[in-house]
Amino acid sequence: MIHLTDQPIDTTALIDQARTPEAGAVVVFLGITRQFTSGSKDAGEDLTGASGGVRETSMLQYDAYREMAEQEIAKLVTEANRRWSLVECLIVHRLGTVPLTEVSVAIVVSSAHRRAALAAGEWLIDTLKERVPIWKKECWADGQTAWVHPLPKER
Amino acid sequence: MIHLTDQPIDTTALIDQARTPEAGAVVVFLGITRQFTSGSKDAGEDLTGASGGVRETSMLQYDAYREMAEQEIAKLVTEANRRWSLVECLIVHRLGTVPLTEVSVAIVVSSAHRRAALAAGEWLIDTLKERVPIWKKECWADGQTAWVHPLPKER
Amino acid sequence: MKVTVKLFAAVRDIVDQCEVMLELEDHATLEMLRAKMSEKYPPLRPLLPQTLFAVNAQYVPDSTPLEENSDIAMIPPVSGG
Amino acid sequence: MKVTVKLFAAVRDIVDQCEVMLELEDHATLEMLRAKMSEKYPPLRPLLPQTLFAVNAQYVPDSTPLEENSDIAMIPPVSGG
Repeated sequence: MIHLTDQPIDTTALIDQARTPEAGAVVVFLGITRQFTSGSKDAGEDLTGASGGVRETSMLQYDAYREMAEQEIAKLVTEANRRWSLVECLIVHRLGTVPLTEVSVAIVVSSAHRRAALAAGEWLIDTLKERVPIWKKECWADGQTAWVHPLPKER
Repeated sequence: MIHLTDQPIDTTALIDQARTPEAGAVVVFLGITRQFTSGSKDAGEDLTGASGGVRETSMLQYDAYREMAEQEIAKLVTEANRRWSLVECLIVHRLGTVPLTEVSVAIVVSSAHRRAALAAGEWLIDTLKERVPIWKKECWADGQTAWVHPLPKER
Repeated sequence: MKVTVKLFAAVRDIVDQCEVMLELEDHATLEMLRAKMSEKYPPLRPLLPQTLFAVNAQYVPDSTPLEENSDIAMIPPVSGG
Repeated sequence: MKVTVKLFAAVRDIVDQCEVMLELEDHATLEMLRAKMSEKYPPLRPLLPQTLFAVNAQYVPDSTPLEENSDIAMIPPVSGG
């Protein structure tokens, strides 16, 4: 499976692929481009300035060390399949510009019983955010841009 | 919102509704009709007979105390919105016949930050399975049928 | 007094009716209704200990006193999802 | 020996190149490469303590000895998802 794409992610196709006769539960995690970042709750003290107010995003741009990111995502899938009894485990991350409300990452996991898919889904997004060499650039509505390099606790 | 339907659930429409500019994460849980039930892992000692082998399902049928089920699901949504900071919280349960691989329940939750949607999604499916007066009838491939009345630990 | 009891799932199949009308003494509780159902429909007995009751579409404890025309439902263990 | 270092995100913007070629002593480690980058590009210093290295597209510890033509990448804190 190819895990990186420059095109919009077809979430419906991924879900359909995960709905096999062996599965009783499908869990989906989607990361989407959010319009507003508030200083208090969001990562990075330098994102919103000293005011701690709300900042508006116009879009996100994602870049990756593609060859390594593909491998690291494939490792996540292998590890999740080893830790949980899964039927399908599908991960796609979009690169380039991701407009507001569009999907940057889709994780779709199915299993016979729900507990496995729920646990794997959460572990996959947490671990993807720790390990996979993909970076997000905030493109603020005021025209400024900033790469996001979060501290571990901010992920 | 109407939470019960006799028609196939349009999961894509629910996800699109949850992808608002305030949301950074969308979590989806789908219950789907699974073809095979194994005696060891699945609920109900009487489902698979003394052999403990694998039994084949041809379809599921769901019935509900509709008026109360609508109210109980609405209460779950209210309680989830009180416990977590959610942007959208959508629940639809299908009644009547649900063929193999089709969706019996869809829970779609979005939030600014992923932790809220992940926690709410898991809590909602767990609590729906405990509280909402909906019942599943197994229609086995051999023609037998059986209402499923699980013990609490089997849910 | 007369009460109506809605039935669902295996309880409905066993009694073979969607609802039953029962004659109970005035101010009877759900506990007494449960005993009446057990007496009248012995095949329900294995399910009854795990069956909850709703009055006016709300879960209520067994100690709840009933009124004439209470809208009662028997809720055997649920299995939605 | 010569090594090539791929750069990404803020590191790339600061250095203003997608990759750099560096001359290091033979059997130099990533620790020494990190020091060299710090010396040559002072604006990188705030990011360097949190930046990991990959060799041949695999994360490796700073003590890893490098070889001529090692395919090295600097991985500042990631933010996918």
